[in-house]
Order: sequence, then structure tokens, then C-alpha cells
Amino acid sequence: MFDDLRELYQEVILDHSKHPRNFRHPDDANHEAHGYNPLCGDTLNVYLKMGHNGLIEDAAFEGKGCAISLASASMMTEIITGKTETEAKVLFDGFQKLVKGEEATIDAGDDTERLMVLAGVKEFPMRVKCATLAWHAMSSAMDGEEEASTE
Amino acid sequence: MFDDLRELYQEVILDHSKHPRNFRHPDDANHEAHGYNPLCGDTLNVYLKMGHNGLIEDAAFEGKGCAISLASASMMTEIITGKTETEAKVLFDGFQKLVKGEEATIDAGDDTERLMVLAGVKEFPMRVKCATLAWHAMSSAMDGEEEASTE
Amino acid sequence: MNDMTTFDVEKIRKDFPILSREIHGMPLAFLDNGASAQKPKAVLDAIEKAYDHTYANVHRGVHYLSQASTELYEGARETIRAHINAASLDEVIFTKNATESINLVADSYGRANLKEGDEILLSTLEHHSNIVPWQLIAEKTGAVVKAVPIDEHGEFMFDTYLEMLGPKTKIVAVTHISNAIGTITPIDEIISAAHDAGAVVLIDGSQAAPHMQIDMQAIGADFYVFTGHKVFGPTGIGILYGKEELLDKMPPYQGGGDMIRRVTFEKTTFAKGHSKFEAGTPPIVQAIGLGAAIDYVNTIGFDKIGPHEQSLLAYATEQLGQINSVRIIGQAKQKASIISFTMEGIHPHDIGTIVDRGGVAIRVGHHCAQPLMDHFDVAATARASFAFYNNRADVDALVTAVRGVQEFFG
Amino acid sequence: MNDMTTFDVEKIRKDFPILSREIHGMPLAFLDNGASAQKPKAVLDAIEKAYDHTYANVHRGVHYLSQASTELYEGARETIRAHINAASLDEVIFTKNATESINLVADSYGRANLKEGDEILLSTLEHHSNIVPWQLIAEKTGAVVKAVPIDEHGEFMFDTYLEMLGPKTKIVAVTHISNAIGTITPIDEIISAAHDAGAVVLIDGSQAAPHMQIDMQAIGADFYVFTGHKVFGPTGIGILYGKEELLDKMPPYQGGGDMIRRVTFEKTTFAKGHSKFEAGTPPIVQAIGLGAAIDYVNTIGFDKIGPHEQSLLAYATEQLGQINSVRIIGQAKQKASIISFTMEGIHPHDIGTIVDRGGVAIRVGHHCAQPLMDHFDVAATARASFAFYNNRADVDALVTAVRGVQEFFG
Ligand SMILES: Cc1ncc(COP(=O)(O)O)c(C=O)c1O
Ligand SMILES: Cc1ncc(COP(=O)(O)O)c(C=O)c1O
Repeated sequence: MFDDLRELYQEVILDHSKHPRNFRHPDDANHEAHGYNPLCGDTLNVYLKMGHNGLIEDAAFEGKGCAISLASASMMTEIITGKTETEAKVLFDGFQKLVKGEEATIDAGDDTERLMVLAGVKEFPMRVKCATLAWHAMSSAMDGEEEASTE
Repeated sequence: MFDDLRELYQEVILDHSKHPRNFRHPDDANHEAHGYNPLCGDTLNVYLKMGHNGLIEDAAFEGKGCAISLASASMMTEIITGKTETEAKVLFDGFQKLVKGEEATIDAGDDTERLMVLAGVKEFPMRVKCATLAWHAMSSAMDGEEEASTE
Repeated sequence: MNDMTTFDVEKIRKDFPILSREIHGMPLAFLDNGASAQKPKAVLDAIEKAYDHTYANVHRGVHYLSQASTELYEGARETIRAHINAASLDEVIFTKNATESINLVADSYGRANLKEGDEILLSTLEHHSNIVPWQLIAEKTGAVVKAVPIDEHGEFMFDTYLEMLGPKTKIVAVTHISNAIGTITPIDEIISAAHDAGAVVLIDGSQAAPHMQIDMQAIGADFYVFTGHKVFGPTGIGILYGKEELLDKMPPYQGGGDMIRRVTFEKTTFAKGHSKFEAGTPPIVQAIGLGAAIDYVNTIGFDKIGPHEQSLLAYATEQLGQINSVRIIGQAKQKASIISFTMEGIHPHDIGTIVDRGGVAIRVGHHCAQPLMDHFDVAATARASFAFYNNRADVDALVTAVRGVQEFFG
Repeated sequence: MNDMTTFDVEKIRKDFPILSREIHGMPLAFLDNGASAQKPKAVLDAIEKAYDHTYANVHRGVHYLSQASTELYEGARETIRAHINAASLDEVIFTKNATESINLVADSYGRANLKEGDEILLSTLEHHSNIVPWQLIAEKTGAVVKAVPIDEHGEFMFDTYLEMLGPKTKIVAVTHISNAIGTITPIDEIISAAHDAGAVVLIDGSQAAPHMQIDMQAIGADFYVFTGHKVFGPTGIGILYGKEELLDKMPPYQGGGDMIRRVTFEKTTFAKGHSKFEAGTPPIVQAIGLGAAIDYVNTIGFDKIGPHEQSLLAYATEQLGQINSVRIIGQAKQKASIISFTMEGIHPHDIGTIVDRGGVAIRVGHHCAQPLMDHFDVAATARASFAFYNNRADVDALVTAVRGVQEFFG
């Protein structure tokens, strides 16, 4: 019964969900947004420190969620740190297509492999919103919106 | 195709519907009620002259309707004239049971035969309200209500 | 009888199991489509499958059946969106019938936008479902309901309409096709004049959806409603199309599960998009069935359906016209395949009962359009309404039966 | 597994085609009945027959099919009236779901009877569908919504309720059974205390109707609602029971065809009885399907269903209780066969996805009861809910799957 599930819950995901990276509220964050998934009631906050030229100097998050949403948030914070706002949005776009099954792969340079870890979500349509919650919040934070939701 | 229909539309009925008796508005009527069938929009007024001890001295009607409702109204005015209020209500009760098919016959003394003419209505449940419209109005008129409807 | 070259009505009739029934020993001639249409096998199969193969409640569920059910349900929304060419899925709201769609707009849009003295323009052609909801909201807000008159043929009086339109007009709600007499109204002109006057427009497409292609981009109405059971779908489902920018600003109509974002006793926030207007467990299987009905109709195509129905209408009009006592009520230039008539000295209810014995199902009564009946000074009419699966034999059965009525009462 | 002597669950399961499905190669253990129940073959057959044998619109029609359809539709009303022991047919109103039933009462009764400062008492157990409609009408009338709290076991706090009841209390609206945690509330006492205080009572019976006999004369609520799809009937149909003397005085809710007496642009009058609240073409076939569902359930009998479900509940509670990480949420003394639980360190959504691969369908999330979730300080739970067609094998599948979850994340 667990074979398909190993595709979804890869070791890396379980590891990130149990030990989320950048799970903190940085004092010097200058952008933040609240993400809410009305399907399950999960909430998380994403904090960004944006520098010159839209550079993401620091990314962190806090909140509650399932393994998929925590792992996705955790990996996202690692990946977008050091990227520009535009780069982060392009990644979000590609990532969304990937987990929705609209594209089979994502071309994200060095980050490709890490993002592909979540590709298994496409077989679980009801979990797509879990995987994208933090990304929606990140995008809202950059746009100066306080609320993001996966509706 | 017409066999069953002859049961419903007996000669007597066609005759009453084409030449309704007591189709008039008596000046000395002291009770009247408006009958309305919301299913077809038909309306008719029943006029009664009630004398001592609840005696119906005169009964008449005016209005529009289908063959069944006109014939039923016409025959009713003939039958109830000379009866008491109580007798008329007992007749109404029996007549309703007859056309709804709840009783196979009606025991109405001399009027039995005339009322049985409408017994065919029981095979046409959607027409029961046509057959009883005037009777409802008659009953409302006696009770001092202005409106009757077959709802 | 080869009605059209590429349109094989006899083949189509086989898709509708009920059409092969006999009624009182006579073949059924079902000419009561204006009240509700029959369902093709494809719809019955889709319903059965939705229940015995993938049934579960939609949304919120992560288990397989819930997911499968959700995909079918939301897939039906996309089928309808594509069919009516709505700009987005959020513009397609599932309701229980056209009546609820109109009530939703009247209550939600009306309450938020109407004030004392504002005017709501309807027409004398309207079905009660496009009258009473407006009367109810008018009573609550102090707005006034007015009706654009029709002429002796049953045509919408466009010039009078232009005179009635004014700065007080906030809402125009008009039928696309009259259910009682078949008049097709000039909705393009009605809508653009209303928009020029600053009013929003609701079109009641309940009778149009079964007879013609309806394209929201071409029509440009702010709201457009129709009902599932008249477009060969199940009962218990209706459609409200609304422009997204209007829907976004409207308050919710009913409250409950599925239409919320977050509920606390202190403060509740609402979902966005179509969800805001779909409270509680939706008509899941009915939506799926409606999707199957639309798919089925599109395999035939309104380009074929239109001419076939018009030829039936012409044939029936000509044939009934030859019967002395028959008077056809409503003779607009543009008509859908609906004929209302009365017979000299014979009440419509008697007509209905008698033709029924000939297997002919027509509707008799006021057709939920009493103001229209009042206009023609009748309490009721007999109405034959044709769908694409009707054939000339159905018309012949009707004509024979009506002649029989004349004979019977003659 | 012989659950009971005269109750043969294996035989009953054969009446439900979907129960023999495999999901991901595993036999389906459908434990999401609280969200919506499966349909017996008898219901599917009744639906099919209503469409392919006697379909036409109801009321107003004199032709054969219309008459047949009307008889089936009104026959279903009588089936339901008898089942719930309502005093008259006019007390049984067909709606689209329980949510609409509650909205109807909130809007119609509420608008006519609530004023600034009046109080509506709910409880923390309520489903969003029994919260949001009251918030909407409270906002419109200036009334105030208050919630009777529950204790740590999930029990309705009756003493606090008595304190909260007062002269300002106009409406009490409480669930009969909590959909999220299964608590059965003491409705008899709730109702009589409310009546003593002069308030009317609506009971949300959405979760009670599938599990127990509900008798309107014994219960004595002013309004009682439930939803068709949870009592083994179709989607798209709900029931509102209301006492006739209250319904008579209430204004109509939606306007349209069928609910009127006479329509003119000057003045419209409304039908009496249940018709006043049934605007537009009703969910004809859904009502017929619901009647068939009720007939089916009654062939089994709630006297048999109750003990069977309670034995499943006891068994599941005991088995799940043996799993270390499992915490059962809601342990009221009187419970229906619904178990909510969480697992230490594992999110309900992950539980749901994993057990699904074992063929086990449970619901995970907030169950449209966010105030209740807030009370237990969780965002979501996993919920297994049992119907009479569930068996011990279903419980075993659940327990095995939950153990698998623990192992998987262990
Ligand atoms: C207790 C309770 N009330 C109300 C409802 C609403 O029912 P529906 O969604 O069918 O309107 C539900 C189910 O969703 C419920 O469990
Ligand atoms: C023109 C028109 N509008 C509205 C309706 C109402 O549709 P429904 O009864 O399905 O709500 C009908 C049909 O009854 C109709 O013909």
C-alpha cells in the first residue's frame, strides 16, 4: 500500500517536515504575509527580508501544516534566499505547473532537483494546495499583500 | 380514444356546461363568495339567498371555467336550492369523497343520480379541483368568507 | 420523414427511452417541453455512474472517491462555462433552478444596490419566476417594479422600453424567449440600451437554452440564468452566469458550509469566486448530469436543432391554423418552437384532458405568466412546445387530437 | 462476521453497488458517511424510473405524465411526513439541502420576528450551515448570535445554556448530533427550556436522520431540518419540517412559479401550505429518490440500525484507543457512530492521504465546524463515520491503515 506514497512522501520531504529549515520570525524581515488554506484550516506566515534590486536576503516561516506544506515551505525558504523577486516568481510559476501536472518537469537550474522532489504531488490533486500554500504567501508578501489563500 | 372521455364528459355535463342553469347574479343574494382555482386561473362567484333556519332559498353563480367546473356549478345550484346549510355541507362532503375516489358512491337521496354523473372525475385527478371549485365557494359563502380556493 | 439531410430525428429519438412509451394505448407525443424536457440515456447513465461508481461529497476530501466526485462536478462546471462561453469558471454558479438564480441576483445584487424610488424594469412577457423575486426585493428596498408592455402580436415594445428607461432604472430583467407564447425578445438592443442608461441586465434564458446557442461574450448580459431540467438535464439544478466584477462585489446569498473562508462566532469571512454563492452540499450529481446533457446536445448542435424546430413550428402553425375554432395566441415575428392557442367555446383544461387520451402531452393553464394572460384577456391557453426530438408525427398527432376536441364538443 | 442476529450486514451491503468497488487495489472501506452516504440500488432504480418512465414537470399539468410525476413527487412528501411523524403534509417542505432549510427559516422567520438586541442561541458544536445563516440575518436585523459552550468531552453545557436563555432569546438553533465529534445533544431538555423562555427552536437533524428514528410529535421542535444525501438519498434535496402555525405566518422566502396564488404587477398573493416555500420547479426526481431511500431504510429499521452502529462505534473506539499516538477528540456519553481523532505529530491531511491508499475513505479537515476545532485547539481532525452498511472489516481496515500511518511517519 505504501509504494505510491513513497513517491509523494520522499525521505527529503519527511525530513523537512520534521525539521523545517528557517522556521523562525526574523526581526529584520521587511515583508510578510499570512497564508491560509481554507480546506484544512492550516495557516502559515512567510517572512522576507528584501534588499536592493529585489534581492531576497532572508526567507523564513512559521505556522502549522501537514508534511507536504511544511516541507514545501521549508524548501522554498532555502531555495529563494539569494534570488531576486523576479526569479522567485518565475520559480513559483514553474513549481505550480509542476505540482498541478501541467508540466512534467521544471527547469530551475541548480534548484531543479530539489523542486522535483515535490513532483509526486501531481498524483494527489487534493494536496496541491498544501504544496503551494507557502509559495502563495511568499508571492503575496513580495506584492505587499497581507493575506494569501489557496482558494 | 373517446371511450374513457365519455365517462367524464357525459351528455348531462356537456349540456350543463353549454347551458349553465342559474347563471346570474340575484339582487337579493345575501351571501356570496369568490372561488379561484390557482392551477388554471379560473374564477367564479357563487351567490346564495339564505333564509330562516339556514334554508338556501336561491343559489346562483357567474364566472369562467372549464366544462367540468361550469357543469358542476350549474348542477350544484340546482341541487342545493331548497336544502338547509347543514344538508348542503353534507352533500359537499360526500361529493368531494366521490370525485376524489375515496368513496365509490354517494348516498344523497333524490340527488344521488345527478351527483353520480360527475363520478367519472375520479379517473382524472388533475380535474378534481375543477369539479369542486363551486362547492368550495358555496361553503365559503355560507361561512361568511369572501374567498375560496381549491389549493 | 426526413426532416433534414444531416439531422436524423428518428435516430435521435432512440436516445430518449421515454419517447417510445405508449400513453392510454397511443404513442406518446410529448409536446410539453416548455415545462420540462425529457432526458437522453447519456444523462441517465452519467447519473447512475456518478452514484454507483464515484460517489462521495465534493471538496475538502482527500480520499479517492471524494476526489473523483469533485473532478466530475468541477468538470461539469467547465463544460457549462465552455458551452456558454463565460470568461471564467467563477462566473458559473450552480443553483437549484432558474428561479433560485433570479432570487439570488434580486436579493444579493438588489439589496446592495437598490434604494427607495429606484426602478426595476421587467416585461409583460415574464414568467412569474422573473416577476415575484423582484417584487419581493422591491418591497424590502422601496424600489419600484415596472413592466414594459407588449403589443397585440406579443412583441416586446421596444420604443416604449426606451421611453421607460431612465436614470432611476437600476435593473432590467427580461426573458430571452417567452415560455407562454414563444416570442424571442431583441436582447442585444435591450441590453445595450440598458447599459447606456447605466442599468445592469439580467436575461432569463430558461426557454432559450434548449433552443439556441447562447454565448455570454456575444450577448453581454450582466446576468444570465437558465434551468437544468429544460435543457435535457436533471431536475434540481440551475445556472446563474454573472460577470465576475459584479459577483465579486455582491454579498453572499445563503450562508453555510463551503461558502466560507473562516468562521468564528465573532467574525466570518467568505470564500471568493463561485463558492461564495454555493452554500451547503451542492447538487453534485445533478451538475454532472447537466454536464452530460450539454455534451449530448452539442453532439447534435444547435445549427441543426434550430432549423428542425423552426420547420416543426411552421408546420404546426399552418396545420392548427386550418382548424376553425383555433386561435393562436402570440404571433411575434421571431418565435421559438412554442405555440399557445385557445379554442372557441372550449376551455383549455378540457382540451388538455381530451388530447391526453390521444397520447398528446401539452400544457394547459396560465403557464406561470398571468400578466401575459391578462394582456390577451384569457385565463389560460393550451400550449404545445417542441424540442429537437419531436417530429412531424408528433405535430400530426396534435392536430388530429385538436380536431377530435372540436368534434367532441361540436 | 455476524454482527447481530436479525441484522445481516453482508446482505445489506449487496444493496449498495459502490461498496464492492476496489480503491487503489484495496476493498473500499467507506467511512465518510458523515459527509455523505452511499445510495442503495432501490434509490438508483427509482431515479431511473422517474426519468425514463413517468417524467414530466409536476403540478398544473393535466396530461398523463405530469399527473404520474406529480403523484410520485407528492407521494414522496407523504413518505417523509409519515417517517418523521409530522402532523400534516404542509409541514414538510422540500428544499435543496439542509443548508437551504436553515437559511429559509433564518431569513423568513428571522426577518419577521427579530429586532435589534434580540438573541439567537447556537452552540459551539454547530456546523457552519447552522452558524452563518444566523450571522447573516443577525447582521440584517441587529440581533445578536451567542454560542452555548461545550465542555472538554464535547458535551453541550446545559447549565450554562439555562443561564444564557432569557427574555431576549428569540431563537435557539442547535444540532441534534455533532457532525464533527458525534455528540448527541439533549434536545428534549433544550427544547422545553427554550419554549419556557418563549423562544422557538430549530434542530439541525442532518446527522441524526441517518442514525435514528426522528419523531416530530415526540421531539416537539418548531423547525427540524435534514439533508437527503446523508440519509442515502440523492444530492440536491433537503427537508424542512416546520409547525404549521408558524409556517402560516411566515413570509415567503424565494419568489417564483408554483408558490403564488395570483400574480399581477400591482399585487401578488401567495399560495398556502408548503407551496408558499417551494418556488420554481422543485427537485422532482430527487424527492422521489429520497422517498425511496426512506422506504429502504425502514425495511431495515432504526431499531436494528442503532445497536449495529453502536457496536461498530464501541469496537472502533477500543481499537483506535490502543494506538499510542491516537487521541480521540470528543468523548461525550451519548455519541452517534462518528469518531474524530488526531495523531501525535502527524497532520490529518497526511493521515487522510495515507489511509486512502489502503482503501479507507475518511474525512480530514475542519468538518465545517471551525468554532468546534478552535475549542479543541486543533486546525483539523481525521474523522471516521459509520453507516449501517459498515461492518467490522471496515473498522479493521481503518485500524490497520492508521497503524500504517504511524509506522510510515514513525
Ligand atoms: C450537522 C450538519 N448540519 C448541516 C449540514 C449541511 O448539510 P448540507 O451540506 O447538505 O446542506 C451538515 C452536513 O454537511 C451537517 O453535518
Ligand atoms: C421563462 C422561464 N423563466 C423561468 C422559469 C423557471 O424555471 P424553474 O422552474 O426551473 O426555476 C421557467 C420555467 O418554469 C421559464 O419558462
